[in-house]
Amino acid sequence: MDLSFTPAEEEFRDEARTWLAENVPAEPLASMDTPDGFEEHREWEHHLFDAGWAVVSWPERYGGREASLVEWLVFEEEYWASGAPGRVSSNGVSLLAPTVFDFGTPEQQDRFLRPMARGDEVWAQGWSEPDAGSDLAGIKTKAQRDGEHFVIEGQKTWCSRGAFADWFFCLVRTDPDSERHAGLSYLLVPADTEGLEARAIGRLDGEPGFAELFFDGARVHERYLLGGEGEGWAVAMATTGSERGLNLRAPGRFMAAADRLVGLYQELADSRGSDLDRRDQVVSAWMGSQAYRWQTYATEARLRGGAPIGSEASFMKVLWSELDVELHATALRLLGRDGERADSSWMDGYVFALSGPIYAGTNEIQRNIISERVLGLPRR
Amino acid sequence: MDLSFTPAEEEFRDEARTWLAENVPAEPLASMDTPDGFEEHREWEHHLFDAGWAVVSWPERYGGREASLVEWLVFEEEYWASGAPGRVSSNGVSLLAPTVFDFGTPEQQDRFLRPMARGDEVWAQGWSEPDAGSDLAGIKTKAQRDGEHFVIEGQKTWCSRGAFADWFFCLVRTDPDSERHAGLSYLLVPADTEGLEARAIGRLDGEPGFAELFFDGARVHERYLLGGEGEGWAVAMATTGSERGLNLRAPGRFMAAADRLVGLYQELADSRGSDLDRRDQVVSAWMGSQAYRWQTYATEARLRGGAPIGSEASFMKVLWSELDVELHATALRLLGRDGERADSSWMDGYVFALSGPIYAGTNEIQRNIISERVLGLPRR
Amino acid sequence: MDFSFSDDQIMFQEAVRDLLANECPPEVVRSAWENDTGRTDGLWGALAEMGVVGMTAPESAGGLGMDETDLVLLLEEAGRAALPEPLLEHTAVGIPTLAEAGGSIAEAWLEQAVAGEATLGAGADGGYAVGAATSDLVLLIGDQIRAVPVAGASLVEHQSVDWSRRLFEVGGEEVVLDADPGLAFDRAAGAAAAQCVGVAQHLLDATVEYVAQRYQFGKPVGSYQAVKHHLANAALKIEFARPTARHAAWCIAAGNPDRSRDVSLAKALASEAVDLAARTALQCHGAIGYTFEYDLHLWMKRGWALSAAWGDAAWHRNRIAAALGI
Amino acid sequence: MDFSFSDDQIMFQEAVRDLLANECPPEVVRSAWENDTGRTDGLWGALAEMGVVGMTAPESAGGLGMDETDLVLLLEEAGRAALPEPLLEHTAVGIPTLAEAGGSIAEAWLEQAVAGEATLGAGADGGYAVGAATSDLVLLIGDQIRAVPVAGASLVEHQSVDWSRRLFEVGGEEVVLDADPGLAFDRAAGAAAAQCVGVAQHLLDATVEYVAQRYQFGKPVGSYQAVKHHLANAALKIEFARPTARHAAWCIAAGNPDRSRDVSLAKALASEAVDLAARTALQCHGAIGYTFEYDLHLWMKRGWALSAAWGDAAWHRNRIAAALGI
Repeated sequence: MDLSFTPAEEEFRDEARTWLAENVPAEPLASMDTPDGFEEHREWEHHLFDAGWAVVSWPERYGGREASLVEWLVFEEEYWASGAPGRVSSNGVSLLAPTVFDFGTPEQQDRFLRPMARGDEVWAQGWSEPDAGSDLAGIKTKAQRDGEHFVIEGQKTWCSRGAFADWFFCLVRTDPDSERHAGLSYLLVPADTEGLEARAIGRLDGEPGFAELFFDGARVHERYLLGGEGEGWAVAMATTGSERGLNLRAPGRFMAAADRLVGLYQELADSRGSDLDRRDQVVSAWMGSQAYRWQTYATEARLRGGAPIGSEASFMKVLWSELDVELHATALRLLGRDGERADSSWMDGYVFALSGPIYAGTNEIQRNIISERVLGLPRR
Repeated sequence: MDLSFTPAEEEFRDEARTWLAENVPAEPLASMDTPDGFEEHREWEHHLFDAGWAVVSWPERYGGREASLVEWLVFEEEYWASGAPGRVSSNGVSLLAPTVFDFGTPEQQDRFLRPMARGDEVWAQGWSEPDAGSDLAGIKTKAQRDGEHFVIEGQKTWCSRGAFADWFFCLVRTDPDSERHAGLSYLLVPADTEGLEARAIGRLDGEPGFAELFFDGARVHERYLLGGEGEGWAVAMATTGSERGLNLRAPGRFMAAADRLVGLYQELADSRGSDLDRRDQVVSAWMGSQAYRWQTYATEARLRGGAPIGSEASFMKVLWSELDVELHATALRLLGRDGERADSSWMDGYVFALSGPIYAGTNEIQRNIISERVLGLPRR
Repeated sequence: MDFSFSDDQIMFQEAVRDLLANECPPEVVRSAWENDTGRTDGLWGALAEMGVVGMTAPESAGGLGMDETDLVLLLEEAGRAALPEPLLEHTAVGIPTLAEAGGSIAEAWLEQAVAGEATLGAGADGGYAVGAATSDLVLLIGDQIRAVPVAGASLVEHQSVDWSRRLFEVGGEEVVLDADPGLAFDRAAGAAAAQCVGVAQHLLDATVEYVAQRYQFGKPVGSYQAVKHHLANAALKIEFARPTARHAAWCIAAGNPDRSRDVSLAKALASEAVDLAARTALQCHGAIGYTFEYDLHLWMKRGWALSAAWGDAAWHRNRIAAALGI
Repeated sequence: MDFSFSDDQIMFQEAVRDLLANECPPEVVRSAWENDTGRTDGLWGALAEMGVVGMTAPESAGGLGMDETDLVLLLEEAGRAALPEPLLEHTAVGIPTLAEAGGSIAEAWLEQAVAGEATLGAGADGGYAVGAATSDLVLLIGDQIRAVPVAGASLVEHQSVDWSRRLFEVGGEEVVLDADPGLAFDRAAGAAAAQCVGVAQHLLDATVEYVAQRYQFGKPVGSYQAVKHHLANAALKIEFARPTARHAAWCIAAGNPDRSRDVSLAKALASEAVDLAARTALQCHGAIGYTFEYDLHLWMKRGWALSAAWGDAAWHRNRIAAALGI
C-alpha cells in the first residue's frame, strides 16, 4: 500500500491542471438542457477531444491517451476542481461506450466511438418507458424484424437531452412473444430516423431536459444491433454496471463541490459570523466526498487485482447520489434569504442532484442489491 | 382551543408537586431488576397508593381519584420531574388493567385491580415465545381444558421482571387444532402455580431483568380466564393498544429526561466550554419531548371528542422510543470520557431505552401499521 | 387544557377548504407561476368576501375579531392548496401589526386592508418581501418595523424557485411602527409553520395516492416496505409538527411568555416535516415527479421556500437553545 | 497510488485472524469480562510469539520494523474478534512513541516491551488509561506525553460498560517524553478507528447470519425490505469508513502533512459506522440481542466504548472543520 501518487501520476495531474487552467471558459456555459447550451457544450467537447482530454482512458485510436484508472480519477479531480463545464457526452462515453467496447463488433467500434468521444454524435439513453422505470424488464416497445431491419413501435421516456441528441441507445423487445428479461435487444437508433419523434418534457427546473420518444414504424438496420438479438438484457446489465459504478460520477466531481461549499461557508461566515450547526453539515459533505475518494482508490486496487466491480458498485451509487443532495441542500441553507432564488448555481445543482437517487436504478433498488447480492440476505 | 390549564388542573398539579416534593426518596432506589430493588420499588408503590397517587385516573373504589386524562398527563409531568422512582407496577397498571376494565368480570375486577394498583401483586407479561416475538400469532404454548381448569404446557420468554413477579398475564393456545389468531385465550397465572418455573435471564446490563417461564402441567382455574375462551387475540390486541398508546409512556417522562439533559449540558459547558454540535442534539431531545407533549394533548381532545385511539398510537410508540434512545445517546456523548462508565444513570437509561424500539411491537411493525392502517397503503 | 377546535372554527376551515378545492386547483396555481403578478385571478376577492382577508382585525375596524387560533387551520389549508395569495403577509402579519400600532398609519390603511381594497406585504428586514409589487404597504420587520408605501418605493425583483413567489428588495420612504417587531416576526414564523404543515400534508397525500396505483415488478409501488417506511417517516414528522404549530398559534394569541421559544419549536419541526415530505414525495414518485408538467413540484418548491422563510430549522433551533439557556 | 496490500501483509492478517478465531472465541472474551485483569489467559503471549506485539519497533530493538500500514489490518481483526488485549495501547501507540523518544526511557523499556515482557498502557491526559493495572508503564498523552511507571503509581479504577475495559485514572512519578504528542494521539485515534471498523463488520456479519435463519410471519426476518435496508445502511457506513481508516494509517506511517485531518476523517466515520452497526444489530436481532447470555452485546459495548474513545465523531468533526479553516 502506497497512497502517494507516483511521479508519473503527478506529472499527468500537472499537465491536466495546466491545460484546464488555460482552456476552461471563464464564463459558465448556458444549461446543456437548453438548445443553445447544448451546442455550447458540444463545442467544448470538440475542444477537449482535440486536445486529447475527452476520453483519457480510451485507446489512442479512438482519441484517448490510454491512461490508467488512477490517472482517469486524477483527471476527474482536476477537471471538476477547475470549474470546467458539465459533460454533454457523458451518457455516451460513460454508459454506452463500455458496452460498445465489450459487445460491439470492430466495425461498430470504429463507426461509433470516435464521434461519440468528440461530441460529433451525442447519445441519449432510450430505456425507460411510462410503465417500465425501475422495473426495466417490463419494457413493451417492440422491434420486429423485417429482413435486415427492425421496425420499432412504442414509446420511451425520461431520455435526458433526448430532444437534442443525435443518437439513442435503446432497449426494445425483438421477440414479441417474450416476457420480462428474455427477448430484448439493444438497438442503436439515429435521431433522424423516419417514424421517430422526440418531444421535450420539462424537467424540474422548467428546462426541456427530458424527451419522450415515439416510435411509429421506425426502421433501423441490423448493423445497429449491439450484441446478439434477444440478448439485450445481458448487454444492458453490463451498461448498468457502468452507470452505477466507476464511470458515471467520479469522486472528483464531489470533491470539487465540497471544496466550493467550504468556500461558500467561509465567504458567508466573514459577513455574518459563524454558525456551527450548519458548519457541521459542511464538514459532512467534505467527509462524504473524501470517503468516496478513498473508497474509489481502494476499488481501483481491487479491480487491478482482477476482481469484478460487481454489486459493490451499488455502494458508490448510493453514496454519491445522497451526498450530492445533502451537499447542495446545505449550500441552499447557508444562503439564507437567497436560498430560494432560482438564479443560483447552487439551486441548479440541487435540482440536478435530486434526480440522482432516482435515475440509474433508484436507491431503494441499490439497497436491495447491497443486501441481497453483497450481504447475501434472502430474496424473499 | 384553550391551551392554558384550568384552575382545577393547576390545583391538581400543585397538590401532586407538593406531595412528591415531600415524599420522593432522596436517594435513588436500587434497580428494580434486582431482587432487593424490586422490593424497594414495591414499597414505594404501597406508599404512592396509600396517598392516592398510584392510579390517579382509576375509580375511587380501586384506589384512584377519577382524574381526567389531562390530569393524568399533568400528574405524569410532575411525577417524572420530581425524580420519583420507576413504576414497578406499570406492566399491570398500564397494560393489563385496561383489559381488565374492558373484558374482566366484576369479580375479576374486584379481585385484581386494587392489589395490582398497590403493588401487593406485581404483574409480568407472558406473551412472547422463543419463536413468537414480533409474530405474536405464532404462539405455541398450549392450555388444555380439564374440567374447570386449564393445563398449560410450553415456554414463554422476555418476561420483564418475571423472576420476581407475583402474577403473569399470558396468551396461550386453548384450541390445540387452531392456527395463528384463532383459538388463543388470555389467562392470568399465579407465579406460585405448581408446574410453572420462572428462570431469570440477564438483560443487557447484566441484571436478571428478564425471565423465561417453563410451563409443565401448570393448572389454572377458569376464573382466571380474561375474556372468552378462544377470544384471546381480540383481548390481547386491546392491551396492545394501551401498550403503544397513551398509557405506558406519558410525555412527562421524556420532558423530565430532556430537562435533565439540558441541565447536564449546562453543567458540563461551565467546566469545558460550549460545544455547539452537541448542543443541537440537546435541542433535538427537548424538541422531541415537547412535540410529544403537544401531540398527546391534541390526542386527548380527539379521544374526548369520541374518536378511538386506533392505529395513531403507533405514532407515539415510534416517537417516544426513538426519542429516548437519542436523548440518552446524546447524554453519553456529552459525558465524554465518562460516557462509557457503567455506573451512571445515563448509561442505565441508555441501555433501558434501547429496548424501546423492540418491545411492544418493533418499530418496523409500527411503521407498517402507520403506512397500512393510517395512510392506507396496500398490504401487499 | 383543551386542544379541540370549536364547531365554528371547523366550519370556517371546511368552507375555505371547499373554496380552494374548487377555485385553486393546480392549473390556477400554475397561472400564478406564469403571469405578471404571481397571484391568481379572483381568489383574494373570494377570500375577502368570506371574511378571511380581514378576519384578524378587530370588529371595530370591520374585521371578525379573530386571532391566531382561528387562523391557523386556514393557513394549513392555504398550504395544502399551495395558495399563491398573501394570507401570511396580509392577514397573519400585516393586519394585526397595524391594529397594534394604531395611530395615523392604521387610520390610513387598516380599514382598506380589512376590506381587501389594500394589500399588505411583509418581509424580514434585509430579506425579501414576497409579492411587494402587488402590495400597497410593505412592513419590513427587523429590530423595528418599518412600513414602506409601495407607491414611490424602489423594488428590485428576484426570481424564486417557486415562480409564484415574487421576491422583492424594498426601499423607499418609511414610517416606523409602534408595534413589537418580535411579535410580528413570530406571527410570520408561526404562519409559515402552519403553511409548511399543510404543504407537507398535501405532498404526503398525493404520494400515497400515486404509489397505491403505480405498479412495478407486478405490485403497487406502495406495497414495498421501503416505500411504506419512507411515507410512515414523513407522516410521523407531520403528525408531531402539526400540534406544535397549533400550539404556537395559541401562544401568540394568548400572549404566552414562552411564545418565541414555542414558535421556534413549531417552525423548526414544520420546516423539517416539509423538507422530508418533499424529499420523500419526489423519491417515491420517481421520474414523473421530476417533470415540470406534473403538478407535484408546485408543492415541493413551495415547501422548499417556506421551510427556509422566516428562519429555517437551524435558525429556530438556535433560538430554542438560547431560550433554554444553553 | 496503490491501495493494495502486499501478500505478506495479507498473510499476516490471515494468520492473526486464524489465531483469534481459534483462541479468542466469545467465551474467552467473556472470561476477560469476569476475571481480575480484563485480559485473557495466554493470548498476549501468543501474539508476542507471532511478532505482533512488538512489530512496530525497529528491527534494531527486536521488532519487525513495521508501520501503521502493516498494523491496520491486524487492528481490524482485533476489533472483529473483540480482542481484550492492549494492541492499541502497547503496539500502536506505546512502542512507536518510545522508539521516537529514545533516550534512557527507551533504553529502560523498549526491548522488554517488544518482547512482550513489559506492557505499555496509554490514555488521554485527563481521561482514563484502559488496563493500566496490567501495564508496566503508562503514557498519558496531552499537550505533552508523560510516562508513569505503574509500580508505585496511584490507580483509581472505574467500571466500563465493556467489562473487559478496566478504566484507570493514573497518577504518580512521571517522565516527560521527547516525542510528539499529536502524533501519539493520532496513532491512538487511527488505531481505534481501525478497531471500530472491525467491530462494526462483526456486528453486521453476525446480524446477517441471524436474520437469514430467524423466521417471523412465515419468512426469514432478513427477507423483509426494512431489515434489508437497515443492514444495507450499516454496510454502506462500513464500506466507506474502512478505506479512510487504512488511508489514515498510511498518513501516519508516511508523515503526510494532512495526517491529523485525515485521521479525524477516519475516526469520525468509523465511530459513526460502529454506532450504526450496533443500533442496527440490536434492532434486527430483537429481544435476544438484548440479553446478557447472547454474545452480541460483547461487540456492541466494545463498539460504544471505542466509538467514544480518543475523540468521538463530534470531536473529530470539529477538528476537521478547524483544518478546513471553517
